[in-house]
Amino acid sequence: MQRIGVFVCHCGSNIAATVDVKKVVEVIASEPGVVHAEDYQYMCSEAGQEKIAIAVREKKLTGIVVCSCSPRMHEATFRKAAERAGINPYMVEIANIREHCSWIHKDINEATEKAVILARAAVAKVNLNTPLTPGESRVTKRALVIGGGIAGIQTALDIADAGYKVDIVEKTPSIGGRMSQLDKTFPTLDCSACILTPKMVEAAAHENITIYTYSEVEKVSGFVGDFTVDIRKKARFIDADKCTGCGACQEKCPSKKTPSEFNRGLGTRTAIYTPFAQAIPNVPVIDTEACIKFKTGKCGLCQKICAAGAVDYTQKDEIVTEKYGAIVVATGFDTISLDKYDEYAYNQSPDVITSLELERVMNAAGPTHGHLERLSDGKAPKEIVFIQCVGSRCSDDRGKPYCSKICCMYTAKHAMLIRDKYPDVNVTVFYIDVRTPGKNFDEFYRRAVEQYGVNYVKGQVGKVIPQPNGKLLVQGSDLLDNKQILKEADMVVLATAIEPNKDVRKIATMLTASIDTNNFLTEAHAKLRPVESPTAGIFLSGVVQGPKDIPETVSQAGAAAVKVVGLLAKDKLMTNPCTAKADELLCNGCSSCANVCPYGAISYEDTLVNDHGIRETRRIAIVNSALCQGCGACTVACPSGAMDLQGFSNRQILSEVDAICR
Amino acid sequence: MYKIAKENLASLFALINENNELYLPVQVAGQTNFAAYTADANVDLDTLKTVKSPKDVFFPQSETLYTCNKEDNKLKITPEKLVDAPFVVFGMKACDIKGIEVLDRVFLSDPVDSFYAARRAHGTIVALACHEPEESCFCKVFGVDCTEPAADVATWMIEGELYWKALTEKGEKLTESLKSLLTDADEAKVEAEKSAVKEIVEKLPYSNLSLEGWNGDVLTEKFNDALWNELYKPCLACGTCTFVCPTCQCYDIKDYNTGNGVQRYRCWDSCMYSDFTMMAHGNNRNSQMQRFRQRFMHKLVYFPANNDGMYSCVGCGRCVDKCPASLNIVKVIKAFSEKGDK
Amino acid sequence: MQELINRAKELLADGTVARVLGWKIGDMPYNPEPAYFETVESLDKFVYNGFCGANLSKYMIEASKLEGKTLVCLKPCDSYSFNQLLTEHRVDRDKAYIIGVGCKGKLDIEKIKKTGIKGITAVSGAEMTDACDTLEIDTIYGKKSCSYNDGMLERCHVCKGKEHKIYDELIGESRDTCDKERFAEVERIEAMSPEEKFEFFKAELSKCIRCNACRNVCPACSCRKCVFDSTKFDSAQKANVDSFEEKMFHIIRAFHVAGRCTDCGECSRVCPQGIPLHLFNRKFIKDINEIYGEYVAGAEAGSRAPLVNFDTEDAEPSIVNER
Amino acid sequence: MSHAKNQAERIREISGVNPLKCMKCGKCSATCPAFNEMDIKPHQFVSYVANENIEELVKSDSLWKCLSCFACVERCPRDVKPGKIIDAARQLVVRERGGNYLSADEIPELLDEDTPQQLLVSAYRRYKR
Amino acid sequence: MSVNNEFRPKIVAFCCNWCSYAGADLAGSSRLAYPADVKIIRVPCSCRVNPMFILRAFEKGADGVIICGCHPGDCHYSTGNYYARRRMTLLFSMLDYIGVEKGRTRVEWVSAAEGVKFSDTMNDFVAKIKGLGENVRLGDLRCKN
Repeated sequence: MQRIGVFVCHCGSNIAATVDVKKVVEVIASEPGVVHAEDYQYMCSEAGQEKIAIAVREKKLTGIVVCSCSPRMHEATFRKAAERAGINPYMVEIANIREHCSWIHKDINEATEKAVILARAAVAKVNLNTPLTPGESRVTKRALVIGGGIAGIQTALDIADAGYKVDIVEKTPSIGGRMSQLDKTFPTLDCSACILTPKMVEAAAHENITIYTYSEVEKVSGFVGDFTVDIRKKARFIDADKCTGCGACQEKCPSKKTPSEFNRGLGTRTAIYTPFAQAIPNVPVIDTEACIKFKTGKCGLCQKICAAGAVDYTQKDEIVTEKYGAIVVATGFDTISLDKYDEYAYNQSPDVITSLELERVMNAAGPTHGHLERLSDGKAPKEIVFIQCVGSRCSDDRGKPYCSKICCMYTAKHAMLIRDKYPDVNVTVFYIDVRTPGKNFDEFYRRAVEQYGVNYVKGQVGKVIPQPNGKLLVQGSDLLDNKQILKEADMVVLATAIEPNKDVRKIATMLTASIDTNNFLTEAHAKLRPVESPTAGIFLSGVVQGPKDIPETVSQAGAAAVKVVGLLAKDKLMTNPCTAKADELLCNGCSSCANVCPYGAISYEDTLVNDHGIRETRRIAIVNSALCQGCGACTVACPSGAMDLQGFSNRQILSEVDAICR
Repeated sequence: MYKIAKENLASLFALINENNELYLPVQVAGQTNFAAYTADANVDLDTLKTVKSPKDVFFPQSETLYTCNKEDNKLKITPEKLVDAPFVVFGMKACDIKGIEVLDRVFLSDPVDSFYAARRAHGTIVALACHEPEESCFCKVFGVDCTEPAADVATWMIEGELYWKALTEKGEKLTESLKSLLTDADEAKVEAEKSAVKEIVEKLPYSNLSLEGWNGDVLTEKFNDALWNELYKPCLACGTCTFVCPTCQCYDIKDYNTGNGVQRYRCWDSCMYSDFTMMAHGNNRNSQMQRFRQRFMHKLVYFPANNDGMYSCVGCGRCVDKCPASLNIVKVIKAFSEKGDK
Repeated sequence: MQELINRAKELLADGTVARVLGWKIGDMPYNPEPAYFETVESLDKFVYNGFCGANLSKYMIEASKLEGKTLVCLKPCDSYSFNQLLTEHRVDRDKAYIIGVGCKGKLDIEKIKKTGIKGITAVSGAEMTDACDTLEIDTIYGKKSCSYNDGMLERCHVCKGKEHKIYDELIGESRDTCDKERFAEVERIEAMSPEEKFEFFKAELSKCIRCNACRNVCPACSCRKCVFDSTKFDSAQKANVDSFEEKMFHIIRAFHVAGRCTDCGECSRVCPQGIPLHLFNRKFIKDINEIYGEYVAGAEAGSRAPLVNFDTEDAEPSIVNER
Repeated sequence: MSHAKNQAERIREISGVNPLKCMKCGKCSATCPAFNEMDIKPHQFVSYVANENIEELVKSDSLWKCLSCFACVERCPRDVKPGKIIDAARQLVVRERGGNYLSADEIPELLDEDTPQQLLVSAYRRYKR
Repeated sequence: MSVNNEFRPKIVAFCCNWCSYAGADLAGSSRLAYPADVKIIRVPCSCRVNPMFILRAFEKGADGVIICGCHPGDCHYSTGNYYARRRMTLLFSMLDYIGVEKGRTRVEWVSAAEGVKFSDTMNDFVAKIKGLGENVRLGDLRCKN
């Protein structure tokens, strides 16, 4: 049995005017476990807190009930007071007799009676309280960024600038991501490479940043502050320390027919390759599926030509194991597959391309060296049709239900650039809505219409029919004229919906981060914690959280970095002691609790238990208190009552119920 | 000897109920158990065996012992009142009455259980002889004569008439108060009924079960027998056998917080339960084999050892009918004798 | 049955399995008991007939802890329970060799006796080999008979089907026994007034003797220690007293198995007081199906039970008032 | 419930389509091979039902111009299925007039292996006027 | 509990710490009255509410039990109230099935900003429970005296 002290606050007249405070003290003093009861004008004042300290000393209190305002107001205050007085802060309970009583009731008898009941419930709870100590866990002062696009680079740079080590893991041979494939960026039309490349160089040169390209995260264990990650460094077959990046190997490589990933398959590359000229690191990789040496054992030209002797056909994948305090997911996006959209003839005509492919076509380093030409015959197009919302805003299973957000702006950009460079080319844009929220965005779109004469038609395209003469017959709606338009175009550009990178579900599973039905990672709170995953220590940067453009991505990348830095700045993490805990003798190991845990805090271990003399190995739930946030979902999912929540235990809540109902 | 026509039994019960609480077999939701008589109760004398034995009339499944309340700052303890009004149990069978004999050994020996003793003192038992014994019956094995129940009053239901014979002083007294409804009868029909039923009893499959080898002297031998390791396996550790049994007498004492105080009550417990006799140090029987063995060892070895050879099984066969895993005391006895034969 | 025994002997003899979990011939015509057989000879006492209603899947929890594989005979409906136990990591698939045994409906001896048949000494027609038409019953009071279907357990009249959801091999034919609407009884109760509902369940539950047979036989109630036995939750109960505890027990029990109960009907089969306990579980199944979409517990190992799942568009609890 | 509302509800019920899902992209009209023959265009079918302007809709020639090719149903990104709506509108008319227009004994000669069944059903209501 | 023969129900309200408890605080600081019959128990999340707690309240004499949590989609723990919603729906349906009057239990989503809604909800709930009268179908008789 506890030795409980009850302190009833007048709160000036806030409580005392409606609740007979003296009566509460008198009644509560005879409750089981109560050894001290008193009232005071302002319990939260210095003097009030001192009264608690004195009572703790003199009456040897082990538990405290303060009848006062809402615990949301002063629970922390009284816990600290208790701690100063020498008892565990979690031995304090608050009976809310102000917001939930004196302020809403007028009849003094009624309010007093209710105050007594609320106090009794608090006393009943404290009787079952146990001292709790916040756990401590150490923080590894190193962050991992998964994905080396603009989101990952920016997050890494911001973390590194704050003085913390950060590693970037990038799947492809170079960092740079989607942004490196873009030609110009809206709304300022500056060259993408010109603004991205310096950031790539900065990241590569930063003393706090380690870049693992051509690498993938293979395994993640641990929890916030203390993750252990296995990174697979795929064999490049090039010794990066020796390679000078001269490019001679790529010039001589006889296998030249592999479609270039960087150019979206519109051009080809060699078997030994760097994806693009400004790649970082400027170290090629050998594609073993295309390499003649690997396929037939003959060739070996690159090794012969390499002056630095960097080519090593025996190189093996390598696993690097590293510890991290925080992990940022910045895995970005890809365009959706258009296989289900036969009506746009994407698979039938090379002149129907996606907007991302157009970026490559427009780019000086691209397959056409920046000349706008038809990919079928290399002729200059005279009539170009853009189709918006291809696969976005679809409620069927062909597309995505969300708006891809960036298409309206990049289509305006493309239209404008074409009209600027090739004034004789007619550009028609079929749109459903033009969505341009953003600074200088609508102005940008209006410029495309007003200044550059882009023809915007409200209506969707129903069908693109390749003609025998090589033209594309576009059949679309003009809803404002209520007409069906038939237009012969030379090129059709599809504003294809974007979706999270294919690998993200695998990564989310490794990280136990929650993911939505569209494969975007879920935020801890849609409004207030948009860059954090509900899983502690996991942060989101860029399109992995939802469609966004470059400026938004960069802002979010910075926000994620700040959250990471905030975490890494701590030497130790204090964990909420009100976490779930499984009684190993009652646990069935059935996994119900883990199924409802939003934080992936529950795992199972085969544990040797001694159940009243029976020794056996059982599958037992283990709660990681660093991850558990204390919601209690697991406690109800658990049929045997093995899982309980400290600070809000089953018995504590039942005792409150009993006290209220008696 | 008296008799009363079956259709007049309702009046008889009403008359008994005027001066006594009356318990008798009542059907509720398709099942017949002993319950207090009410005018609209669905009395069922045709079902041979009630699901639960009538022991709960004397030893209820749950009964309050005393209540603690807080008065001012003091604790006030109010013992539960003992039964002090006469009551009648109608329709107990010979085996059930034998069961009461077993319970008497436990509760009326020193220290006397005052709650039980009060009920025994105030209760009058009117027994009903068995008419159509069933295949699970084996009362004969324990020396019970189902045609001649040894109660305060014995009755027989023969061709729509209930024959009534007082056997004790209590029985005479009750009979006296019911005279207005009873008519005189001779015993010829009853004797015929008895011998007819006895013939049936001889034909019952369990009637010639041998108890050889089961007595108070075989404790160590039986206790250590490896056979238990096989027999218990299908056991689900439920309390069905215990709770339908007329002789199981174990109970647990628990407290119930009413909000205004505490009621200390006792309720039936089952040696099949994992928390049975759980103590601070743990449990002295922590495997189901041990718990299973306990039940049968108690009935066939420990109890006779302490009670002049009296078994604490009466052969009512309720466990045979009700065990969810089709286990029962007969299978245990047979398994041991088969093993002996080998 | 002989095919089953032969196969079991074979598997036992060649060491594939260390023991056989099946049914042993009883000492009455209708009371075979679940049993382990560890030797080929002991299998002479193996029986599989219409009275082998017991669902053996729960015994596999203990059997999974033993050395070697256990051959377990599962009827189609039992296989759902096994899957559910597998989902909950309570049994070890690698420790089980599952023979899916055919089923032609299982018999309820209580139901047969309720037709007035007393003093049974022999029953023919309950074997699995024949057409399951009529049970010829010898009693000490003469010869009686009862149609197979009239003697069948309630659960067989609403059988989930002849398909085994998990097995290593199949032996024996099954029969379609479903001839009643599964939720008809639940619907009948739902249509009652609150007073009638209350009286119905009061009468049924007043019979409860808290023997825990329903719980202990239930493959979904696989807790090592039930909350109602545990002091930790302050919820321990032993007796059926004063009109509340039996409700608490049965509601919570049904709630704990909601979404996990395969409707195997064992609870109702074993209740010594004949309480139709399946009506609780089936109500939850019906609600789940209607509100959250069809879900069959145990149809597939590893599926996520409805109560540890959600949809953001789920109905609000107020739907109960509208129904 | 007003007559118009009632009729709109009937169309929603028969077609199984929720016209409110339409985002007015016009892809149905863009895709329709009979567009030029129609007075009320496919994308308008949807808004006519949404606005409960059924009287106008059922008077429309479009009802009998629609080929039931279901290109609009296939391509609609919002699962609104204008073709189903027009089909439902036809049914509404047919039901009110109380009969089918194609008699059963005329079917065999019309049957062709490649004919979609849906077309036949639609034909019941369209031809032999 | 009855004074002057007026039926005063016992009502237990489980409120999640992040939304509804704060909503109740707001009702208090806005002086929005509701009957003193309502007593609030603070839980971290509506998903902490075990059906056992609700039955226990009825056992011990409560006449109504209400569970308040964050609006679906706004749960502090992302998903807690979704689980609570399913659990309570099924439990309430079961209570209805065994003959407990509809309306003795309720779930209401109340945000931290909805002081008015909190107070309105409680006023309405108390009125409904008063209409239903004393809970006789779910109590333990031992607690009735």
